[in-house]
Amino acid sequence: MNNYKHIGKNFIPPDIYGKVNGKAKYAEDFRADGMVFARMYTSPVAHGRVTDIDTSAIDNMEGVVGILTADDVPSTEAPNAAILTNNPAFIGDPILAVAATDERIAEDALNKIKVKIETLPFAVDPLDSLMEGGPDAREEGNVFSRSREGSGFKKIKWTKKQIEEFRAGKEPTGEHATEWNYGNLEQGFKDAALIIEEPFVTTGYAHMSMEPRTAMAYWQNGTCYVYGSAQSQSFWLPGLARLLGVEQDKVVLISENTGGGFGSKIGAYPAAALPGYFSKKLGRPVQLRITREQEFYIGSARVGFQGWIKLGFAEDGRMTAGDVFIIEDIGPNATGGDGSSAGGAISLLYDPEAMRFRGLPVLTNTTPRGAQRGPGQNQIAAIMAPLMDKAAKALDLDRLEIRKINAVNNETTVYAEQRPVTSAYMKEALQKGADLFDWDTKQQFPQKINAPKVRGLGIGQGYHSAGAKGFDGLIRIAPDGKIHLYSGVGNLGTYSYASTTRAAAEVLKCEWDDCIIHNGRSDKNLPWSSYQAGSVSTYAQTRTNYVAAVDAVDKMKNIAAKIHGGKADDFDIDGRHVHHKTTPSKSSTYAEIAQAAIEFGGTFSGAIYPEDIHDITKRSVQNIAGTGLVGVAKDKLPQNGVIPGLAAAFVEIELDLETGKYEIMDYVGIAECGTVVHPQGLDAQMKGGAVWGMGMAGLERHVFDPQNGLPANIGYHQCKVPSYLDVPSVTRTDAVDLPDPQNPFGARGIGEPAMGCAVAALTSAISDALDGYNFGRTPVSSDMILNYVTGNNQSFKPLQTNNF
Amino acid sequence: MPSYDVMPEVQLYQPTEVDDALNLAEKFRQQGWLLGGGQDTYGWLKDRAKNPTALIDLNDIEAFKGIKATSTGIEIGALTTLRDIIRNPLINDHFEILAKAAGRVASPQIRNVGTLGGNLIQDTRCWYYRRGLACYRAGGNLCYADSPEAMNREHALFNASRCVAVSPSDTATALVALNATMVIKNIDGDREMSAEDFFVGPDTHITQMTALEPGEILTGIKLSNEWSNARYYFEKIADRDVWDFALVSIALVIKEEANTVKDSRMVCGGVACTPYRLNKVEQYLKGNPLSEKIITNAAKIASQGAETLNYNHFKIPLMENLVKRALRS
Amino acid sequence: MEFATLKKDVWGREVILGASWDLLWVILALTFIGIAMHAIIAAAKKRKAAPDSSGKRIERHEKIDRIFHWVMAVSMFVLLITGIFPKIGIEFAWLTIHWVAGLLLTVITIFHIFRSIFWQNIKDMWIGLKDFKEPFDESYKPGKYSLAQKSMHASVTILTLLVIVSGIIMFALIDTPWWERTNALSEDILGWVFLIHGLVSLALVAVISLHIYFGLRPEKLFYTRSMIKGWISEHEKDENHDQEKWVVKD
Amino acid sequence: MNVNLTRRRFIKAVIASSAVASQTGCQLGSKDLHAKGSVERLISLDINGKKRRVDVLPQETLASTLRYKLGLTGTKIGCNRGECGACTVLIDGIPNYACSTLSHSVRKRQVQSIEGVANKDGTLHPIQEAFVEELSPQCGFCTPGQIMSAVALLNENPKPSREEARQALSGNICRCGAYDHYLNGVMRASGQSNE
Repeated sequence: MNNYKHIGKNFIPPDIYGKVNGKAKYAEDFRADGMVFARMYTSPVAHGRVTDIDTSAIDNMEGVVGILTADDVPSTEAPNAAILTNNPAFIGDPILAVAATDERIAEDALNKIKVKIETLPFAVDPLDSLMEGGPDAREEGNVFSRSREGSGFKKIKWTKKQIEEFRAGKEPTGEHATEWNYGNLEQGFKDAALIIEEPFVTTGYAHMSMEPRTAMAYWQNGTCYVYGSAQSQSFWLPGLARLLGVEQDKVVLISENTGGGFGSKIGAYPAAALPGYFSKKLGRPVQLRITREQEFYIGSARVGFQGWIKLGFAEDGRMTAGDVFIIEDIGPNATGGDGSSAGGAISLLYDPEAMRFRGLPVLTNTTPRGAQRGPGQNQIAAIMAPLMDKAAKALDLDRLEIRKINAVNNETTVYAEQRPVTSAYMKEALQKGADLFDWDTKQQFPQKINAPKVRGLGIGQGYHSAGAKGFDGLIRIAPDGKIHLYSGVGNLGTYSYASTTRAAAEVLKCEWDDCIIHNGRSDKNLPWSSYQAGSVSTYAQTRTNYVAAVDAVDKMKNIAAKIHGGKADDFDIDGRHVHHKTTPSKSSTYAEIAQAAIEFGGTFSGAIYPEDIHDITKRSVQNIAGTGLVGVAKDKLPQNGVIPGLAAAFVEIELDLETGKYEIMDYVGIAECGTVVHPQGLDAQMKGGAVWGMGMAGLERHVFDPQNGLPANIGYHQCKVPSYLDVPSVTRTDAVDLPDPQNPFGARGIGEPAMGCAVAALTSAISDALDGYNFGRTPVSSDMILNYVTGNNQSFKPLQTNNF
Repeated sequence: MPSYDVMPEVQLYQPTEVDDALNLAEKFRQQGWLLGGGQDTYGWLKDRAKNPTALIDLNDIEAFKGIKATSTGIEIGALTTLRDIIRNPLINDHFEILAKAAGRVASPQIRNVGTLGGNLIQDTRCWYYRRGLACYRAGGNLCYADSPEAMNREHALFNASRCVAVSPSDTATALVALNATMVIKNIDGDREMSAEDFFVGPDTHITQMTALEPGEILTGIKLSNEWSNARYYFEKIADRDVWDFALVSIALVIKEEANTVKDSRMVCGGVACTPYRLNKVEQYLKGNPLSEKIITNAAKIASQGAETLNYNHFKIPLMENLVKRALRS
Repeated sequence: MEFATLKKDVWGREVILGASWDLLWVILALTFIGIAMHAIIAAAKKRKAAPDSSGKRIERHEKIDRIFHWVMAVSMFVLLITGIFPKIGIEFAWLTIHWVAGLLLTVITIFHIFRSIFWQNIKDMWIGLKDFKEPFDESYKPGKYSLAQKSMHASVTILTLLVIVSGIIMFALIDTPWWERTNALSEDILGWVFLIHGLVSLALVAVISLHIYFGLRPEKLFYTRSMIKGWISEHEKDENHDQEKWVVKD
Repeated sequence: MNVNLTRRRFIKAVIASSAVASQTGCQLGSKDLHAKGSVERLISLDINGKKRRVDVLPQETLASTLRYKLGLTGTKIGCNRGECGACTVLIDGIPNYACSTLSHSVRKRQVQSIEGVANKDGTLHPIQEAFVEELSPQCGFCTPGQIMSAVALLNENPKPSREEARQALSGNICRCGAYDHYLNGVMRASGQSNE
C-alpha cells in the first residue's frame, strides 16, 4: 500500500453520469444544420474489379443529394485500405456512397444503383492461397510483410506435399517471410529432456464494438470538423489529416465517447474520412452511419494463426528452447502483425533459453484485420497454456510450478534483442492467484463429478507490452484556483483518460474537486497524448501528467520566490498554497500564483513553451497561454527496456461430456501492472478482459464459405459475442500491486493481458477436463468437444481456418 | 454485400376485429405480412430480402390473445406473448414443458413481445437463406448449404430434400410433443390440424415452413388434456444461452405405468426442417421399462437414418445424448 | 406476360430462376381455344362415314412399340403432374417420383431411339417436302403416318429430348442414392436449364393435350385403338394411307 | 414481375377465374387498400410521461422515432436487429427492443426511455446511482439498455437475487464485458450487498 492521495484510490470519472442518464453523446448522436445521410454500397464479391457503375436510376430521385465514388477520394495503394475502392478485396469493401435527405431514401437509392464487378480469384484460408496453383487474395501477390526494412508483396507457394505435411503436424518446410531468433536453438533442444511439438490454429474474429463506426463531418472556414468514433483522441489527428488531405491544424476531431474499440479504432480509419470528402463535394454536413453488418465488414478483426510450435524442457521444467512458425491470416489489407508479437510473448512469458520465430503473413479475402486486444499475445497465450500443462504432466511437475519456474521476473531478458524488462512479478501474480483461487485444495477435488460432468482446472498467463513514452503533458492552473487537466488520450471506456490525470493532481497535491478535465474535442486545447491502445495509457499518461505537473510545480515555486523572495527550492506546495518551507507566512494560494503567472508571462503563462513538444501541444499551449499557469512538458523520463503488462488467471470449469458445453464455476484474474492507479477501473478491465477471453476460448470465430467467400457471421447473433449467461455471474480479481521503477508512480498498463490470461486459463481447463487432450485451437466449440468425446473425427481439415 | 438496416416503405394495417384481419390477409395474400411480435419480421424487411407491400399487425385483436381453460384442455391465442405463456399458472400447472421451452427462446426482450404464433411460424435461420441468396427456399434452384465445402454446422440430419435448413422454433418441439392442435382461420372459415401436420418439410413445401396458406391466420393453439401433467423433459443446447437457436433440442412427454412406459411422445428440434418426432423411439419404448439398456437402444434408434453434411455430424451424438438424458430424467 | 421468373441476387445480378408458371394458364387457355375451334370447324364440316373396322386386320404397331408408347405416356403424365402440380399449389413429396419417372422416360426413350434406327423403318416418320402436299391435296394420301402424326411425333421428340437433357443436368445436381449434389453449375446457367426445362414442359402440356384430343376424335379413334390393340382394318388403312408408301410386311 | 405474387398457390384463384385476370384483380385490390385503412401518420405518443405529437411513417421503428424525431439519443442503436439490447426501452413497464418495435404499435402505451429514468428533480434513479458507484459502464454504449432492463426488474422485483438479475439483464450485450459490474450495480441498487 502506498500513501498517495489520488493514485490507487477510486473516484467518479466525470463522464460516467452521461453514460447512465443517456446524455453522453456518441458520434451518431450529433446533428448539424442541413445535414444529409450517407449510406455505403459495399462489395458483394470477395475479390474483383469494378467495371461499371450505373447510377442513372437515381439521377432524378427525390431526396438523393449526391454520390461519392472511388474517383472522388484519393486512391490508395494496395494492400492498404481505401476510403472507397474500385478494386474490392473482401465482401464488404466500400465501393460508393449515396447521400440523401434521409437514410431510407439513401438505401432505396443504393438498391437501384447497378455496379458491375468482374470477379477475381479469392482465398478465405491462408493455406488455400499458399497451395501451389492456389488463388492470390491480391493481384500483386498473396503475402505482404511489413517491416522497418521495407514492406512489400510476395508470391509464396508451397508444394502440395509441404501443405500436407504441415497439416499432419510436421515442421513446416515451406518458405517463410520473416524470422528472428536468439540463443542456440539446436543446443536448447539437445539439452531438453522433453520435446513437445504441435500444430495449432487460432481463428480470427470480429471486434464487434457496440457502436458501429459512425462519422459526421462538415467544413467551416477551411477546417474539417469530424464527429467520429475514435479510440484515441490526439493520436488520431495526423492520420485523419492525412486521410482528408489537409494540414493537421485544419481538422477538428470530436469524440467525446466511443462505444468500444478494442483495437479497431486506434488511429483514424478510412470510413471516418468519407463524410469529410462527401461534405466537401456537397457543401453540407454529411453523416455516415453504417450498419452492423458493415461494422462487421470494416470494423476490423483479430488476425488468425495457423502454426506449428516446438518446445524443449529440461528435467526441472525450465524451457530450454522454443521454435514457432506462424502463418498469419492478415486479411486483404495486410494489417495485424500479430505473429511476431506472439513470438515475443513466448520469449517474455516463458523465457526459453533459445528461441526462433518464423512468420508468414498471408493475405486473404476476409474482413480486414487489425489490432484486437492482445494481438498475437493472446492467441499464443491460448495455445501455450495446454502445452505447459502437457509438459508439467510429462515431467511430473505441478502445473503451477512449471509456470513459476519459467515465470518472467526482473532479471528476464526478452525478444530477439534480449532486452531487459522494466520490472516483472509473474511468480507473485501466480502465487496470489493460486491463493485466492485455492489452487492446492481445488487440485485435490476429484475430476469426475456428477456424471456426465467432469471438472477442469486451468491456469493462464497473459502479456502485452504496457507502456510508451515521449508524449506531452499539459495542465493549467487558473486564476480561480481550479486545476485544468488536458487529456488527449481518448475515451474508450477504460476511464484512463481521467485516472491518469490524477497523476498531475497527485503531484500538485490538490483536491480532486478542484480539478477539471478537458477531453473529447481536439479544439479543447489538448496535448499530444498517447494512443489509447496497446495497454499503454496508464503508463504513458501518468508520466505525461507527472512531467507537466512537475513543470507546473517548478513554475509555482519560482513565482513564489519572485513574490516572496528567496529561491524556488525554498518553497513547497500543500495542495492549495505555495509556501516557504521555513517561513510559512510567505505563502500564496494556487489562485494567486496563477494570477501572477499571467502577469509574469513567458514560460509561466505558456507564452513560451518547450521546443520539443509536439505541434499539436504547441497549438494548444498557444491557445491557453496567458490564462493561468501553464505546466507543459514532453515526457523525457528515463525509460529502458520492455514494459510488461502481465496477468495470471485461474479457472474451474464443469464440462458436460454429453453436450460438449462447459460452465465456468470460478474465475480468478490477477493483474501484475505495477502500482494500481484506479482499483475499480482495473477491476473492470480484468473482468471485461475475462469475458473477452471466454468469448475467444469457446465461441467467437470467423466463418467463411470457401466456395463463394460469403461470411456466415455478420451480426451479433452469429458472431456469438458472450452474453450474461455465457460467463460466470461473479468473477474475482486482484492485483500484485508492486511498483515499476520506471514510472513515477510505479504504474504499468493491463487492458490486454486481462484477456490473454483468461483465454489461456480456459484452454488449459478444457484440456484438463479431457485428461490432457489438446485441441490446439481456438475457439473450442461444444461440437468439437463432443466429437472428441465420442471418438468422431472433427468436421474440419487439420489446420483449416475460418470455418465452423 | 450491399447492406441495409432501415425499414423500407411498407403499408401498415392495425385491425382490431377478426374479420378485418381475415379480409386483409385474403386481400394481400403473399403481398401481406402478418405481424405478431415482429422479431422475425423487421430483419427480413430491413435487409430487403423480403418485400411485402403491407404489414398486417394482429396485436390489437383481443380474440387472438390469452390463455383459457376449456372442457378438454386449454386454448392459447396465437398472439399471446411468450412472456405471458412463461408466467401463466394454467400452463405452468398442466403443460409446464411449454413454459420451459418458451423460456429458452431468444432473449427476455424478445420473449416479452414475441408471440407463440410467431415463434411457431418463424422462418428458418439457415444463414445462406437469410443472406438473401436465391436458394431453393427463396424460390431458386440450388442449395448453398448442401454443397461440398459449405458451412453447414447448424443444418439438418433428417428429411432434407434439396433444402437442408432446420426448424428454429423451441416452442414447436414442445407443442408437437404435447400433440397440440393448431387453429387456422381464413375468410371462408376455420380449419384445425395437428401440430405435427402443421410443420412441413422441403419435400412437400420447399419455400415454407408451415402448412399455413396465404390468406390464412394461425389464431390459436389447443392443448388437450391427453398429456397434461405428464412427466416431461425439455432441453435446448445452443452455443450461447441467450439469443442462439437450438443446435439440438429435445421435448419429451411420457406416461409410465408399473415401471414401464405406457405412452410417450418425443420430439427433437434443430435436426430437421420440422420438429422431428421420434416415432420409432416412442414405439420401442412402449411397454418397456426405462432401464439403461432400453435407454441406450432408444438413443441409437433415435439417430437412425441421419444423413450428415460437412459440419453437422456432432448432432448425432448430441441428439442421442439428449434422448438418454430425457429418458433418465 | 414474361417467360421467366427473375430475381436480383445478393451479387446485384438479375438471375433467371426458371419458367414463369403463369404461362401454364396461358398455354392451357390457348390449347383449349385451339381445340375448341378445331372441334367447331370439324363439326361444321361434313363428316365422311367412318371406314369399316371389320375385315382383315393389319398390324400397325408391334406390341413392343405399344408398350413403349404407353410406358412413355404414363411416365410423361407422372412427370407433368409431379412437376407442375407443386407449382400451382398442390404440394406433395414429388421429387423422388419425378426423377424416377424421368429416369424411366430416359431409358425408354433411348430404347426407342435404338429401336427406330435398327429395327423400325425410320423413314416412315421422316417428314419430307412431299408430305406438305397432304393438307392441300385431298387426294394425297400419306404413308404409314400422316403429316399431322409425323409433326406430332417430331414435336414430342424434340421436346422430350430437350426435357430429358435439361432434366439430366438437374438430376445431376440433387442428392440421389448414387451421388451427392454439388453446386457445379453457376446460378445463371442453372437458371437457363430450369427455364428450358420449364418452358419445354409447358410446351409438352400443349402438345400432349392436342395429341390426346386428336386421339379421341371420332375419325381418329381407330389410331388410338391401334395403339392399344395393335391393328387397324384394311378399310381404315386404305381409306387413310397410300398403299405404296406403307407396305405391310407379313 | 413480383416473384412472391406469381410463384405459387394460384390454384384457388384459378378455379374461380382465369389466371391472368385474377392476378390483375389482386393487384388492384391491394392498391385500393393502400388508399384506405392504413395507419394515420400523425400520432400521439406517451414518452417519459409526456404526450408528444409526432409524424410517424407506417414502417418506422420506435428507436428511429425516439432518436431522430424526438432527439432522445440516449436510446442507442447497436445492431438494429434485436441482437444486442442497446436500444432497450420500457413499454408499459416491460423491456422491449426499440429497434424492433413499430412506433405505431405503442400509440396507446407508455414508453419510458433512459431520459425518463432519473427523478424529475434531476437526481438519479437508484440504478443509475449504483451504476456510477460500481463503475458499471465501460464504453457506455450499452448502458442505457442495461439500465432499462434493470429498472424494469426492480419495479417488479425490488430484491432480486443475483441470478434473477442476471436472467433479467441477459437480453443486453456488453461488448466490454462489464456484466459483473452491472450485476453489482443491480444488487447495490436493491440494497443488497455484493459480498
